[in-house]
Amino acid sequence: MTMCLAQSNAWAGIDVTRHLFLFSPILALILTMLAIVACPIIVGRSAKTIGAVAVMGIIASFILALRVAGEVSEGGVSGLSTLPAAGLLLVDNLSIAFQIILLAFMGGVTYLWWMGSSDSEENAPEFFILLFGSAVGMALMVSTSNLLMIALAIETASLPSYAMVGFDKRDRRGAEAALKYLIFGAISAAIMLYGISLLYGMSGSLSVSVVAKHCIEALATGHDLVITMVGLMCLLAGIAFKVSAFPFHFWCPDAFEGAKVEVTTWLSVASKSAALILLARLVMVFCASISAPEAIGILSPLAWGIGIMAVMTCTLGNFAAYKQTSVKRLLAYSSIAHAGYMLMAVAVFVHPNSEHSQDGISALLTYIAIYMFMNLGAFGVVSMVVWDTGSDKLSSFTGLLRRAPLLAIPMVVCLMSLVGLPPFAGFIGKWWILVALGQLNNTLGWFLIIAAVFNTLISLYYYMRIVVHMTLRDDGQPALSFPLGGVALVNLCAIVLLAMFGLAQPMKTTSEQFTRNIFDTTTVAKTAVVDAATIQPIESVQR
Amino acid sequence: MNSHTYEILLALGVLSPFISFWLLVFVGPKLGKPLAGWVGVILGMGVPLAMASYVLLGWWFGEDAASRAMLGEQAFRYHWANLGTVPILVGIKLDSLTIAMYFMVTFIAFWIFFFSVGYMSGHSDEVDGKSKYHRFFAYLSLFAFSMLGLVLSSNLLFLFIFWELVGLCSYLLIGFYFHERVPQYAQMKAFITNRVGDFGFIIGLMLVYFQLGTLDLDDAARIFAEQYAAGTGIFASTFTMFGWSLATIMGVGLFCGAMGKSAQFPLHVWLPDAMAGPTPVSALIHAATMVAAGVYLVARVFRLMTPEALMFVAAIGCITLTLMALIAMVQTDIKKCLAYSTLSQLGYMIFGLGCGAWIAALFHLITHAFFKAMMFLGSGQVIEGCHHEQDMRKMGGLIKKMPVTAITFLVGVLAISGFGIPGTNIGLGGFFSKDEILAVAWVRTFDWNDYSRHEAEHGEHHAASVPAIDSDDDASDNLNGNHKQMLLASDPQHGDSHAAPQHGEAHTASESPRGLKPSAHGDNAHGRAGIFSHVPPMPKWMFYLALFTAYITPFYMMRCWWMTFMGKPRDQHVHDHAHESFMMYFPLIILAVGTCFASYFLFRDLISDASTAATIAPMVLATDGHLHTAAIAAAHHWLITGVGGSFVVGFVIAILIYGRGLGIASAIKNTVGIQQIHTILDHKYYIDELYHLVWVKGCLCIAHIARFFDTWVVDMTYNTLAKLTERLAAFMGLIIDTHGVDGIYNGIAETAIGMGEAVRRPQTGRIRNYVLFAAGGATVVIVLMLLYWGVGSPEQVAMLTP
Amino acid sequence: MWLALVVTGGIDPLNRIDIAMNTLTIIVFLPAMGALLCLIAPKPMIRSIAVLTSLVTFLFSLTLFSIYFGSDAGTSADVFGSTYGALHHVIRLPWITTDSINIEFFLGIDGLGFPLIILTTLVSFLSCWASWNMEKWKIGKGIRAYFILFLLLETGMLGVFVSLDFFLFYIFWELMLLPMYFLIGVWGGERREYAAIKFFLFTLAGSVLMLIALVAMFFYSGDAIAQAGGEVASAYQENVTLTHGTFDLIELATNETIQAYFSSPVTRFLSIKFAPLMFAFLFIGFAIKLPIVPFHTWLPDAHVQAPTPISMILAGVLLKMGGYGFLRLCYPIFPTGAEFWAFTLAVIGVVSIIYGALCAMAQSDFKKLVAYSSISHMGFVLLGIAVMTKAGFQGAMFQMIAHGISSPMCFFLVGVIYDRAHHREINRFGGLWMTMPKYGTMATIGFFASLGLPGMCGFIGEIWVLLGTFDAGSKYPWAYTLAIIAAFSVILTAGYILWLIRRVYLGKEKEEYAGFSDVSGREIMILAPMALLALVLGIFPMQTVFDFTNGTLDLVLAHVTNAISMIP
Amino acid sequence: MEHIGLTHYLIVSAVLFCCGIFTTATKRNAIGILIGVELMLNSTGINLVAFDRYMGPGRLDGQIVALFMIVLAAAETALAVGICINVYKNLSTVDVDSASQLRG
Repeated sequence: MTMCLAQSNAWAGIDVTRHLFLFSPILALILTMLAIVACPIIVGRSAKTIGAVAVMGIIASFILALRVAGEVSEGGVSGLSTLPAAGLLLVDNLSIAFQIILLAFMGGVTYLWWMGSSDSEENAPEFFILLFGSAVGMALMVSTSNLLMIALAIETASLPSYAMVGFDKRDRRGAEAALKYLIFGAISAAIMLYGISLLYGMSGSLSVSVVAKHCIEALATGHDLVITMVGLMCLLAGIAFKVSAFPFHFWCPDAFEGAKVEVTTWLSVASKSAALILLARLVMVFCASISAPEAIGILSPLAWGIGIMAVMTCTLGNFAAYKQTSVKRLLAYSSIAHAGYMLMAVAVFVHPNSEHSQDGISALLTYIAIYMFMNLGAFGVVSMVVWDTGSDKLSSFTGLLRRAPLLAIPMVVCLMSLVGLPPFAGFIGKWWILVALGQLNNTLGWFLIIAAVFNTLISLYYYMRIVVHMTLRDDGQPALSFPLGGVALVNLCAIVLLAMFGLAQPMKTTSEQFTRNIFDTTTVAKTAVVDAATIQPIESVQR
Repeated sequence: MNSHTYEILLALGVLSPFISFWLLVFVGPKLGKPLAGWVGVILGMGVPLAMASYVLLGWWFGEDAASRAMLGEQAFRYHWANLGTVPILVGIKLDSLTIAMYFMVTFIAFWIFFFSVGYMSGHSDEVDGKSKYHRFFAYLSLFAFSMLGLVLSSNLLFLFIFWELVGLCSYLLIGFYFHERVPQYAQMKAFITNRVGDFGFIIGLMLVYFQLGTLDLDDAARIFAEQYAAGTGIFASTFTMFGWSLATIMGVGLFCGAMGKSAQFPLHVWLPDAMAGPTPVSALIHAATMVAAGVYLVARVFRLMTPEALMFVAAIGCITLTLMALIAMVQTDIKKCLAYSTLSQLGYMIFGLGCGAWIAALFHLITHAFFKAMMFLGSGQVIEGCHHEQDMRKMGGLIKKMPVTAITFLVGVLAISGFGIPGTNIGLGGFFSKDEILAVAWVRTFDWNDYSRHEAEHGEHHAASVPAIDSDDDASDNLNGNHKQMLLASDPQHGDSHAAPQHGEAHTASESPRGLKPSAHGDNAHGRAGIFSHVPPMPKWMFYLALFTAYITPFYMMRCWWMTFMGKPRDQHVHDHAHESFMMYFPLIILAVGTCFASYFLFRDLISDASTAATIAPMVLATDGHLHTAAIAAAHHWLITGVGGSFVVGFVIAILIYGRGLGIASAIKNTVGIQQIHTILDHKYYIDELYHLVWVKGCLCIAHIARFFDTWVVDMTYNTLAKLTERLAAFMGLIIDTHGVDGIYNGIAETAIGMGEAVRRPQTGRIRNYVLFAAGGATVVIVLMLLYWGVGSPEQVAMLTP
Repeated sequence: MWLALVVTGGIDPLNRIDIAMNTLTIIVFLPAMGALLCLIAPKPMIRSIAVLTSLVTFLFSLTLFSIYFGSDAGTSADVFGSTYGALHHVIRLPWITTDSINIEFFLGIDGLGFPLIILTTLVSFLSCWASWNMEKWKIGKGIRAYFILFLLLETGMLGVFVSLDFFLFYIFWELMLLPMYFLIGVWGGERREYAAIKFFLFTLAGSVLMLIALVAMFFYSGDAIAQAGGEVASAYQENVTLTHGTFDLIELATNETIQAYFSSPVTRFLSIKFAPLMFAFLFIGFAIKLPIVPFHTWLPDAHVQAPTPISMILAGVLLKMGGYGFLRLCYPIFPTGAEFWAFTLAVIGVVSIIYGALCAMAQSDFKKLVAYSSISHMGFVLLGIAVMTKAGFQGAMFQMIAHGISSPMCFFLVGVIYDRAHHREINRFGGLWMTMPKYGTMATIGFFASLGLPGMCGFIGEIWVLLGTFDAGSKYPWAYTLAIIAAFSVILTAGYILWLIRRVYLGKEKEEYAGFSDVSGREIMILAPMALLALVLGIFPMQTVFDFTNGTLDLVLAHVTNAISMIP
Repeated sequence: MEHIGLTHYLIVSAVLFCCGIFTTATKRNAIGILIGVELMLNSTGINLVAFDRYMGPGRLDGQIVALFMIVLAAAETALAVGICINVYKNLSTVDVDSASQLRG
């Protein structure tokens, strides 16, 4: 590796301290992780203490992320550094933006954990180590364009997740969930790595931009088409597993149902959105690697592939959610559906030189930000119901409006927002995706739009089932007792969802700021040509 | 007086019943009995009557023909609304017909109100001790308002609006005793049957609006005439239905409305049932005024009628007058008997209009209004006196107990039977009006060809030819009293037809505010000359039926009177109870006088004055006495005597049969052959049963089918759709996700490793199936992509190489 | 104004507050403010606050008459302008603005919106007042929530009628869904759950189609402008140039460039002709609300299950949104689509008229009967619009207003007796007129108004539509037949209404109802205005409705027919 | 007797990979499945090294990545074994088919 770095004098003339600063949020997370490791030895393993440390770490990292964001948006390190062997990591607006969202969400989850299990939990340090570990993995996922780093980051994010799902050692379901998640994850990781190996072999480089170049060449000329595409598909499979896109979604409901609510919350948003951003970045590199905007059509099969995958995913997720009786599992399926919606935004293939090149990615970012609040709120209510009644069955939500109005009302808001109904933020999220698709103004775009709106209609029914149980029915269950902090959290989410709708404009502006000039397309073009020239087809090599 | 004075007075006359309506609605209960009644009488009808009398005098004696026509032209119009682009002008149709009708309505109504004050005090308290006395007068006032409005309307749309309002009042009043079952159904029947008529009316309205582009009566007529002359517009269309041209359909459609209100043959069923209402209501609405509205409508739209349409009108009228008269022969309920006679008489009027006897028909309308109202009140008096007994078989010999009623009733009977001395002009209403209708019908039937040829020759200036005819009439026979009357009658016509040209010019000169071109007589005359050539003579059966009925009418009327008043009392209890009271028979006397008065003087002249302006159309037959003159000139004596003497025959037969109680009658009834006929007549030809079966049952049946369809098909479809979605969801969620996966991939595994143990436990949630499915899915995706992918197009390659 | 500011984007609100203080903004958001007030008010005061709010809203909405009678008005040209798009009380604030999208907070009224706003505020006030006795209902709890939702609903409804930016329109359109869902679902009858979800699903099904149309129309208008060189002068605003797509409903309708592009047969959406397809999308969205056979089945359920005041709102206002949508969106923006679908729509309209009447005739549930009669009456609206004649448009508009008066009245009449008898079985009633004379009189007025008796509001709309339809015969030969079939409904209507009256109000007084108290003062006060209007509208249609609507309607029609005549 | 070339390595690794997939798909024992995963990872390793050797002489990226793979595999296995033990505690078996409580 060092050699490779030396080769492309990536370090030459680069201020290392500045780079350390740019990566400081991730570093902060890692340090906190170490601190938590150290805590039991120094101050003891009481949940509260650990929690406090974790929260401090998160806050610190959050502040750093904001600082960095300020730098980057001034064009600190801008653009995907697409040099062939440009280091393994990169920082740009997108990655920072995602890190900010991630950290905020992490704070929410920690808070939820604090409310719920901080009293009963005796393995707090382990839990947080895993949490932070996966967080680091996700943060890395979005800040690289290097195949090796992608593989590492995904694994870093996955392995702790497996453990988190099965965290409660006495829980049979948790163990089963963990097992399934693990096996599924391990296999798809292996598939992805195999794909990476093929891509590396074909393109002779680990840099995504070079790989993209090669793929396009292969597409255009038909050289090593099959093997390249197999490699590419395997890579996509690995990412699709994290996104839990059809047909790699099977782990999702089981794992989510088996895991603790906090964990479910965490996975439902963080891991998926990280993978989505990663995928979006790959797509952008592919688009950027095409010299002429007109030639974007050559990637349309890829776009269609992702698009169809998206439609399948959200349709299946919505339909599968119909009959569920466990709200947790229902929301798991709903998260699959939403992954589908977000995939639609990824399916927007636009050449960076053409107008509205950032619509798709900014829509995705906006959606993730909103989705975070929606799911935090919904799962927050679910967890509070679970804590009190010990069951996440639909029946335990019956008459919630009477039993706990302060939970029922924000739940309704979150669910309606998940449906995508004005005047809630969920609609705005969907809206920007629709706009991005409309900008395409091609068959794929309209096809996806129609699919999206009809899925909205389909999804209404099962969200409504919860609402009906909460508001229209009442079987006289006793009133709910819940921590006030938790109520504050979910109501905050509800209010934020309402406000975000009104503040659609600033949100859009911000997300566009964060997705501006993440390409350095000129370098792409230049280097791409070079690579294309140097690559030899296999046949010519082997004698 | 200028026209506005008249209009304001007439309008006031319309408004005051409206005021009294709201007054009675709100403070009625407090006024109580009989004060509420008196409010109704004074405010509801007294004021209008005063206005009417004043206007009548001023109009008839204060103005000459020309200025009357001028006033009519200048009548005020109010811009009510725009129908699309067509402005709808509301106003008062100011001509002699309006004023005659207006006066007739107010006069009769006033006395009926008066009668009701006494009558209703005994008939309004049945319902749970809650008095509906004030409600009755409120309804009557509302009716007065609508009826007068109808008479005044100058616009078809408004005519229709008031038309519906009188329908509403009739609905409310028929159902006045709505706590009983019969009135409930009777009122529904009345309203819905009328609605059926209105359905046709609306179609007529559509055609008028669409083809003539206006709903104002005069404009419509003018445009119609112009279009006829030019062969444009409605006459240009080649559309036909049952061999009718569009213009004919328009006429027939409008006439359908009249069929509903005036209860003509297919839609007559409601009127007899309407007798379930209080007797004054029967007298006012279902004998004198509202049912006559149909005739009035036909008279008003007469100018929009083509010969074919008029032929249809005549046919309907003819059928009605015959069938109903036959039914009337066997009725035993006194009010039903009167009701059927009303139907028959209405048939006469419609028939008259149909064969072009415009004046005669309207004249008959007015005379009939008087005597029929009187007879109904008489019957009310009888019923009241006889303790709510309506069956004539239980009456008899009442003349001793209630002489005034009997006498006045007899006057009515004579009037309706056309009592008079042939050859003189001594007689009662029917004697003139009915006979005149028959005379015109006769001409239309037998002398038509000569007449129309003669018309065609003297196209324009038939006025000039009139004296000639007169003279040779004088020469031919001056014994003919009827003929002299006709001459008298036709005098104003001569005046008109001479005056007409000037007044036409006068108006072409003067700019009318609405820019309506006043109808000049020239083109109409020309149109008329043209049209006579294709106006066919009437089929003979119509005339013969009408004539035949002229003999039946006196029979059943005399039968009715005799059974009621003469002979021996058949029910002692009833007879003992019988009495009459001043409050009630005073109006009878008035109306009896009115009957004699209305027989010849004034009204016919008024109408014939109206006729000149009112009937300018392709079909101007009876507009001028000229035709009557010709009719009489050509008429054979047997017609005069035959029609004139018909009542004698009828009376004689009636007295012969019923002179000695019901014995003979029942004997005849039971003779074979007659019996069956009697049964048929007694069941009114089973038309009610038929309608109930076809329309009521049929409609409800369809309705229930529709409901069934809605619940079990339309709704079910959606529910099934929902179910399907759920099933699909279950499928995707459970089957594909788990079972399906198992199914498919266990199969693959089996074939792969040849061991079927995977199939043995088709459990769900098995990780291996997940893996297989994922892998399989990935493979499928890859393969598909590769198949789809292929090599990029050359130009794309070109773009890629910098 | 807080909500208003949020909606206006919350960007530098302070210097916008004066702009935001526009009559329409106030009218629209007054109920929302009232809802906020209800949120914090002590329980006993809530009712009064809600009723007062709706009353104030109503009174304030009356100030809009100044358009017609104020000094700035005068001739109809001043009021309606010479082309479609003369607006009053306009407020335009940028809401969501990016380089490619400009969504505005754009309110304004013309002859289409004005009467419906007045109707909405009036009916809302009356039905809010009708909810006064809600503790006595079967489900009398949750007063606070009830009135908050009610007022939010009113805001939503008003917003639909005033918003001229399609996006905003859509937002308000959806805004009504949730409150209505809860109002039916929580305070409804036995099968309220089913009814509520059905209402929700149907309406949302319509609005997703509308959403597709929303996006498509925006981008296609953008394409139109791009094809025209990327710079097109606005059709009706001074010195405004469009550089990209627009949501401005007036602009979409009146801008020649956009219109030409929309209506050209080569413009395809997924290889289907653009205008007819979009027209169909929008149409279905609105037809479900109207409702039109076969999309009507949610209505009887919703009406039967909903509490009385909600039925009043539902029948009085929500149904009108469908008709308003036709007149505001479908016809002006896609005239060619209108031409394409004319026959289909007219047939559907006639079918609804007859079918609704027949179904009504067969009902034994009082409320269901009235609900089906609504379907029948709204069929006239569709028919009148579909034939595209002046009389037809005028009639349709009038029918909307008239039905907005008469059918809430009927529903309230049903509610009055339901409160006393606690059942709605028509056949179990009888003799109520004797028991409750005042009520009987009111009922007669109400039902005869909806029967379409001349001299009452129901008549004008129907006869106008019928004549208008017949008038269309010159364009469409099929119009004659349809007009005649539709005219047949006068008989059916009379049939079921009279039969209803006979079964419920006439007949002997039944002892089980003998004890019933006659309508109370409050009920009279609620019924009286509607009864009065039912008469006044029938007697002075021009002064009450036509004068306010016809100008705009004629302009719309002129615009539509003109565009149609362009079709080669 | 043909000279051994890149293709042969690729074929070997592909076969190995397929065996891995096959194992994972058919084995009921969790450990067995993990072994299958190991097979797949190893096939990846073979690929990387072979490519490095034949395609870009002088570059060591592939080999470095291969090392990473091995490390990853180790970590994964460690975690997997831990989870398997946990499962065994709860279910007293590592038969993946018996872990089917979560479904639907």
